[in-house]
Amino acid sequence: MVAAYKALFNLVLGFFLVLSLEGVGRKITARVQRRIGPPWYQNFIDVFKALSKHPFSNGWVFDFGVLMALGGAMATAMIVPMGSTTWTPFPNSDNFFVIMYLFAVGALGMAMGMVGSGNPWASIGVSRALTQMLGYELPYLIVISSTIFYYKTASIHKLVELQKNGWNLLVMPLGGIIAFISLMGMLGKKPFDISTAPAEIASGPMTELSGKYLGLLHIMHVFAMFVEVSLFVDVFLGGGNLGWYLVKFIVVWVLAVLISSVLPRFRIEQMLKFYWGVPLGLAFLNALFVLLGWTL
Amino acid sequence: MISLLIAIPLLLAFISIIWRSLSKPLFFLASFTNIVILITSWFPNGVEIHAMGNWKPPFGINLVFDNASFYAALVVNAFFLLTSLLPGLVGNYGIPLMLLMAAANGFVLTGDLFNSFVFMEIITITAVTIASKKENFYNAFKYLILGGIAGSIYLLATIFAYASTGSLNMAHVSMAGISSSSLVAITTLYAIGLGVEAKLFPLNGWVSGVYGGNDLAPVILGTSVSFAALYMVGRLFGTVFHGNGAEVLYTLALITIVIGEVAALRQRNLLKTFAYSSVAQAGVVVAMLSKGTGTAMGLAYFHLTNDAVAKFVIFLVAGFLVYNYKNLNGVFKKHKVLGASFSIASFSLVGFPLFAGFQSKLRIIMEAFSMKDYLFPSVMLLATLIEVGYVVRWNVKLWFEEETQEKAETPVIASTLALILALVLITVFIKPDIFLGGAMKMGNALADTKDYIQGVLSVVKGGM
Amino acid sequence: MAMSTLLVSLVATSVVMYFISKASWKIGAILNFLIGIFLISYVFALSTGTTSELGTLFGQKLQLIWTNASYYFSLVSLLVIVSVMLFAIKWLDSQKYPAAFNMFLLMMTAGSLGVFMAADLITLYIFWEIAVLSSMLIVPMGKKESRKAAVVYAVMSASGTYMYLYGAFLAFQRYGTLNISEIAKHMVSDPSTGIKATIFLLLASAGIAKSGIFPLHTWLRIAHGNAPDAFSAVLSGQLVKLGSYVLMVSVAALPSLKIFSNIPFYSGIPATNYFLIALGATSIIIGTLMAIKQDDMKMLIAFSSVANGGYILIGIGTMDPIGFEGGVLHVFNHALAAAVIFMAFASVVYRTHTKKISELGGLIHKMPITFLAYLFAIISLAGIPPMSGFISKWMIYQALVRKGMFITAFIAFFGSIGSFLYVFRPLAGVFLGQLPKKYKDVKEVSPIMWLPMVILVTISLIIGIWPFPILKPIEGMRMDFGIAPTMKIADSSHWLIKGFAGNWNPVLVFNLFLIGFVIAYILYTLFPRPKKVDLLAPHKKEGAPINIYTGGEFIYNPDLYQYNTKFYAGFERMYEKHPSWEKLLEMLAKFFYDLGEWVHGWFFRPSPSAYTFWVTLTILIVFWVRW
Amino acid sequence: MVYGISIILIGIGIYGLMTQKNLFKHIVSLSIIDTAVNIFIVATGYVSNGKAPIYTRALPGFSPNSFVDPLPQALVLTAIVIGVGTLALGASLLVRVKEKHSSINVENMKGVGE
Repeated sequence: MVAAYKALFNLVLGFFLVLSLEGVGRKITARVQRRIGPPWYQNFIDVFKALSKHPFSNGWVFDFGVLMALGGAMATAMIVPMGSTTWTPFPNSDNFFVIMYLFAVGALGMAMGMVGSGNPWASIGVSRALTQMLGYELPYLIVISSTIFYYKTASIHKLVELQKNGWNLLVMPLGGIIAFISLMGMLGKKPFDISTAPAEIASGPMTELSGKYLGLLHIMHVFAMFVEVSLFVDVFLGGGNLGWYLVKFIVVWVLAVLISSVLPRFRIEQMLKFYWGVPLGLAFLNALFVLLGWTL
Repeated sequence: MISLLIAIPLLLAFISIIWRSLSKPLFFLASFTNIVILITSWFPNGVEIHAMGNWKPPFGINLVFDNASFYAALVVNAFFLLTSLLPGLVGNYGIPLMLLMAAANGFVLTGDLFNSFVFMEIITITAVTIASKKENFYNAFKYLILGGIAGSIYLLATIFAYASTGSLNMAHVSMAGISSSSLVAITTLYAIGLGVEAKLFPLNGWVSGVYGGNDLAPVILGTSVSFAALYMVGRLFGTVFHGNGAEVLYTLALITIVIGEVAALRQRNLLKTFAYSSVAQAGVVVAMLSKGTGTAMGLAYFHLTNDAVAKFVIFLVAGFLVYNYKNLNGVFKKHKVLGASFSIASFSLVGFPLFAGFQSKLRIIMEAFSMKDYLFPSVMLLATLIEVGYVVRWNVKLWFEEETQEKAETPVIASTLALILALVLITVFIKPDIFLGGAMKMGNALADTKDYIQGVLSVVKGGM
Repeated sequence: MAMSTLLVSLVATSVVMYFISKASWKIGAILNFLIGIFLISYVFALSTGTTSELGTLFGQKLQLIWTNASYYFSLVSLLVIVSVMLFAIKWLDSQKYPAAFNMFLLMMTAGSLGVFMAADLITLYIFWEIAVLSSMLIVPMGKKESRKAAVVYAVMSASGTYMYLYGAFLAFQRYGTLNISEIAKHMVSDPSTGIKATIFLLLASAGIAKSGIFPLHTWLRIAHGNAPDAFSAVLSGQLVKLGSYVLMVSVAALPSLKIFSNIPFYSGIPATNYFLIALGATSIIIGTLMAIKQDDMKMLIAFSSVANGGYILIGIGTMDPIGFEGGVLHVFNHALAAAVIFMAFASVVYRTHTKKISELGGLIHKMPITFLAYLFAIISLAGIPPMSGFISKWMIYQALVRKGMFITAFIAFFGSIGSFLYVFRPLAGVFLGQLPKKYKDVKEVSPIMWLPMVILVTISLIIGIWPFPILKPIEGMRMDFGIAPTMKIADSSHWLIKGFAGNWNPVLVFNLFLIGFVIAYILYTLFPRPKKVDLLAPHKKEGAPINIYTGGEFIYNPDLYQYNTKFYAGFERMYEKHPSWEKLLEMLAKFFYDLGEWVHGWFFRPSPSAYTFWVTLTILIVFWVRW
Repeated sequence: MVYGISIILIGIGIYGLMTQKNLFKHIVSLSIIDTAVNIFIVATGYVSNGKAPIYTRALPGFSPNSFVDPLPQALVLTAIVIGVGTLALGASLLVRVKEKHSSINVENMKGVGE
C-alpha cells in the first residue's frame, strides 16, 4: 500500500514539478533571447485551458493512442525512483531496461495515435522522432551499460545508493557528458527538436491535436520529461535525499534549457551523424575505460 | 545356359531383320527370356564359367557368371525389359536395341579382354545407331568418332596386356605378374578407353549431345549401357588389375563430378540437364569404385542402381515432355502422375530422405569417411548442393509456372511404369536391401580376386 | 502412441491428405487443423525422457528422445503451425494449390517434430530434410517471384545442411557414434581443438543457414517475401526456429564452454562461440538496416527475422544462464510475433492483393481486428512490455552487459531501437493514415482468419504478464545442458524474474500500465466529448472534403496525402549506397553458371576434333604424371 | 621399326582428327588409327625370321619357337571387321548429316546449335 502512495506521489510531484519547470524554462529562454516571456505558471494555464475546450477526434485509434501514450508515460513515472531508496515505489522492479522499454509504450502509443489522425505532417513527425531515437538512444545505452557493468546492478535505487560517496558523473565524467547530450535529444530540446519542428512540419505529431487531446498529450509529455531527467539524475547524480534530488533535477533542467535556447535546429541526417560521431565514439571509449578499470 | 543371354537377343535380332514388323514383340521376348533365365539362376554365389567350344581356360573365350556379373546382367536386362514395354519409345529401333542388349550382356559376362573389346565396339555401334533417332545424326557421329578412338585405345591396352602376360583371359592376366611399368601403361589406357563409355571427364563430350538428342538414347544408354560400362570399370580395376590406376580414376572422377554438376546447372534443356547429372553420378560411382574394397564397390553399384532407376524415370518423362511440348512451363499440372514420378526420381537423385538416393549417398559418404577420405565427401556434397539447385529449379518450373499449351495425350504405359519405378525408389528407402543386398554381393565378388582366379582357372562347367 | 509411430504415420497421413484435399480442400484443411490440435495434446502428454526407436540405418540406430528442449520447441512450432492451419481453412480459397498445400504443411509438421525429437545427428538430418523439402515445395505456390525464391531457399538451406552432414560424419568417424549426448561426452575429452572446432562450426552452419544468420541470410528476404502469404508465417515463425534449434544443439547440447575451454576469447566465452555471436551481431545490423528501408511489407518482416535470428544466436552463444534463457525464450516470442504479423499481412493481401506498403493505407477503418493483432504483435516484436517479447530482450541485455560485451550490446540496442522503426513503417503505411479509394469496399477478414491471430497475441500477452509457465521448460533445458544449474532466474513464488543486476516483476509492470491506462481513461472521460472527424468522408460522398489541418486547404484526394513512401527517407539516404551481400552471392551463382557455360562450350559442344584433343591430352597428362 | 610406323600412323590419325574440318576426313583419320593399331598388334606377335604358325613336321627346320604368334593375327581380323563396321556406320551417318545440315564441313554446317 505504501508503494501505491509513493507511486501516486511520484505522479503528483512529477506533474507539478515539470509543468512549473517548463514554464520556468520558457521564461529563461525568453530572457536569454532578450524577451520578457510568459509567467512561470503559463503552462498550467495552457494545459487546463486545452483540457476544457471541445476537441475533435480523428477516429478511435486516435483516442486509443492518446490513452496508451498517457497510460504508458504514467506507468513509467510511477516506477522511477526519486533520488533515494526511500522514494522508490517499487524497489523490485526499478530495473533500468524495464523503465526504458516501458517508456517506449507511451511513445509508441503517441506515434500510433498521431499517425492515425491521418495527417501527413504527423506521419513525417513520427518518422523523424523514431529516427532521432535511433540517434540518441545508442550512445546513451552504451553509457548506461557501462555504468551497470561498473556497479554490477541495473536496479536504479541500488545505483543511487552506491553513489552515496561520489557521483557517478565524477566516476565516469565522459559517460555523464554523453548521457547529458543524449538527454537533450530525449527531451526534444533544440538542437534536437526535429520531430516537432513547428516552423517546418506544423509541430509534427501534434498537428491534429485539439482540446483535451492536446492537454492529455501535454501531460504525457510532462511525465516523459520527468522520467528522462529523473533517470539522468538517479544514474549520474545519485545519493542524497528527496530535497537534493529536486535541486539536482532543477539544475539539470535549467542547464538543458540554457543550452537549447542558444542553438538552432539540426536536420535529421545531421542529427544522426552527430550522435553517431563523437558521442558514440566517446561512449565506447568510456566503456573501454570501465572495462580496463580506468575510472576516477 | 548363360550364353543364351547373348545368343537369344542376337538370334532374335537376325530374325527380325527378316520380319521387321516383329521387332518390337521380339525385343520384348528377348528381354523377357533373358530376365527369366537370370531369375532361374539367381545369385550363383560362386564362379561359374562357360567356356566356348569347351576350351579350358585360360585358352579360348569363356563367359564368367558370378555374383558380380549376375547382378550387372540383371540390372542391364531389367532396363531392357522396361524399355521393351514402351513400344512408342522403341519405334523402329528394335533391332539395334536387341543387338545392344546382346552386346551389353556379352560385355558384362565375358571373361576375356579381347572379347570385351569386341562387345564394347558393338555397343558403340548400336548405341550410335540408337543415338541417331530423331535425326540426331551429327551428335551420333561425334559419339561414333569418340567411341572409335576409345575402342582403339581399349584395343591397344588389351594388346599390351597380352604382350606382357601372353594371355587374354582376365583371370589369367590377373594372376600373372605384370611388370609395374607395363601395368601403368595398360591401366592408363584402359582407364581412358573405358572412360569414354563410363562418362569420365574430359572423355565424355558425347554425352550431352546424345542424351539430349532424342527420347530413346538417354533411357537406354543412361541406364543399361552405363551400368555395363561401369561394371567393367569395377571388373578391370577391382578384380583384374588389383586397384592399379585407381588414382587416375579417382582424380578424373572427382573432376567429373564437379564438371558434370556445374554443366547441368547451366542447362536450359531438360534432357541435357539430366545428361550432365548422369555424368556427375558416374563420377561418384567411379570414385567409389577406385577405392577397391568390396564394401566401397558394393555401395558404388548400389548408388548406380538407384541412379539408373531414377534416371530411367526422369529420362522417360523428360523425353515425353520435350517432344510433346514446346514450352515446358507448368506441364505437370496436366500430367500429375508423370510429374509425381519425375519429382520423386529427381529428389532421389539429390538424395533427399524418403527416397532411395538418400540411402546410397549417405552410405557412400560414410564409407569414404571411414577410409579417411575427406576430399571425396566434400566434393560430393558440393555437387549435391549444385544438384539441389537445378533439380529444384526444374521441378518448380515444371510444376508451378504458368502453363501455356494444349494438353498432349498422356502416355498410359509410360505413366504407369514411371509411377511404379518411383514407388520402387520409395520402397528402397524403407528397405534398402532390395538393391543393397545384390549390390554388396556384386562388390564383394569384384573385390575378391582370389576367388575369381580360382573359379575361372580351376573349375570348368557347362560349355557349348 | 510411440513417437516413431507418430512421425511415420504423420508422413503417411500427409500423402492421404492430398487425396482428401483433392476431393475437398476444406475438409482437408479442417482435418489438418484437428490433427494439429491432437499433436498439441500429444506434446503436452509426453513426459521427458521418453525414448523411441525409428529403425536402423547402416547399423546405426535412429533414436528419438523427448527432452525439455523437444517439448519447448515442439510446442512453439505447433502453436504457430496450428494457428496457420486454422487460418488456412478460409485463406486457402485464394490459393491455387490447396490440396498440395495441405499435404506439404502436414509433412513439414512431421519433419519439424522429428527434428526436435531426434536423439542423433542422422535422425535429425532426415527429418530436417523432410521439413525442408516439403516447405520448399510450398514456397513456389505463391506469385511469380516465388519460383525463384524456392530455388534460392533450397540452395541456401542445402548449403548449410550439407556442411552439417559433413560435420556429422566427421564426428561419427572420430567418435564412432552419432548420438548427440555421446558425441558431447567424447568432444569434452577430445584433445584436438582444431577438429572439434571444425565439427562445431560445420554442425552450426545448418542452423546458420536455416535461421538466416549473416552469410546465408539472403534467402529469407526472397523466400519469406514471396512465399504464399500464410505460409510466410510458418516459414518465419516456425521453420527458421529449426535453425535456432540446431544452433542450440551445437552450442549448448555439445557443451561448448567445456569443449572449448582452452580457447577463451573474451570474458570466458570461447572463440568459436564468439565467432557465432559475431555472425549474429552482423545479422542484426543487416537485418535491421535492410528492414527499415523495405517497401514490401513481407520482405520487411523477413529482414526483421534475420535480425531476430541474430538475437537468438547471441543469447544462446553467450552460454550465460540468463543469456541462454533469453535466447531460447526469444524463439518463442519471435515465433508468435512473426506468425501473427505474417498472418495479418496475409489477411491484408487476401483483401487488397498487394503487399507494397506504398500502395496501402488506412486499413484500420476496414480491418480493425487485424490491425489490433498486428499492433500487439509488433509491440512484442519490438520488445516492449507488457508483451512477452520484452522479457527475452531484457534477459539478453542482462547477459551482454554482465559479460561486458559492449559492442555486441550496442548492436543489440541498435537492433532493438531499429525494430521500433521498421515495425512502425507497416503500421503507419498499411493500417493508419488515409484509405486509398480503391480499397473502400474492403472488409475485415472472416473470424476463422482473425481468430488464430487473436489467440496467438493473447498467448503472447499472457506470457508477457505471467511468463513462468514458459520459463519452466527453459529452465529445465538449462539444467539439462548444465549451464549454471544452481542459479534460479524465474522465481514464480515472488513473481520475479531475477537478473544478475536487478529483478523485475512482470505482473506489477503490467498492472502499472493498466493503472496508468485507467487514470488516463478517467481523465479522458472527465473532459468534453469530442466531435468526430470522418476520415472516410471522401469515400462516402464524391467531392466531400476531409477535415484535417493542412495549412488552410481542404483535402479532396486524401490518397495523395498518405505519407508512406520512403517513410524514413532521411535515414535511408544515409546508407543508400550500401554494399549488397545478396549481389555478391548472385555473382557467385553467376560464376557457377558461367563455369557451366564454359565447360559446356569447351568440352561438350564442339566438333570431334576437340574431343580428340581432350582425349589425347588426357592420355598424355596421365602418362606424364604416372611415369 | 614396325612399331615406329604404327605410332607415326596413330599420330597422323590424331593430327587428322584434330585439324580437319571435313567430317569425312575424320572417318578417314579414325580408320588410319584403326589400321595403325592393327599393325601394332600384328607387330607384337611377330618373331624375327619367324615362320607361319602352321603346325607341321613336314616343313624343314621346324621349331615351335620360330612361330609367329598366331593369336594377334586372329585378333586383327576381328578388329578389321569392327573397323569396317564403324567406317560404314560413320559414312552412312555422314550422308544423313549432309542431308540435314547441308554440309559435312564443320564450319559450314547449319542448325548445329547447342
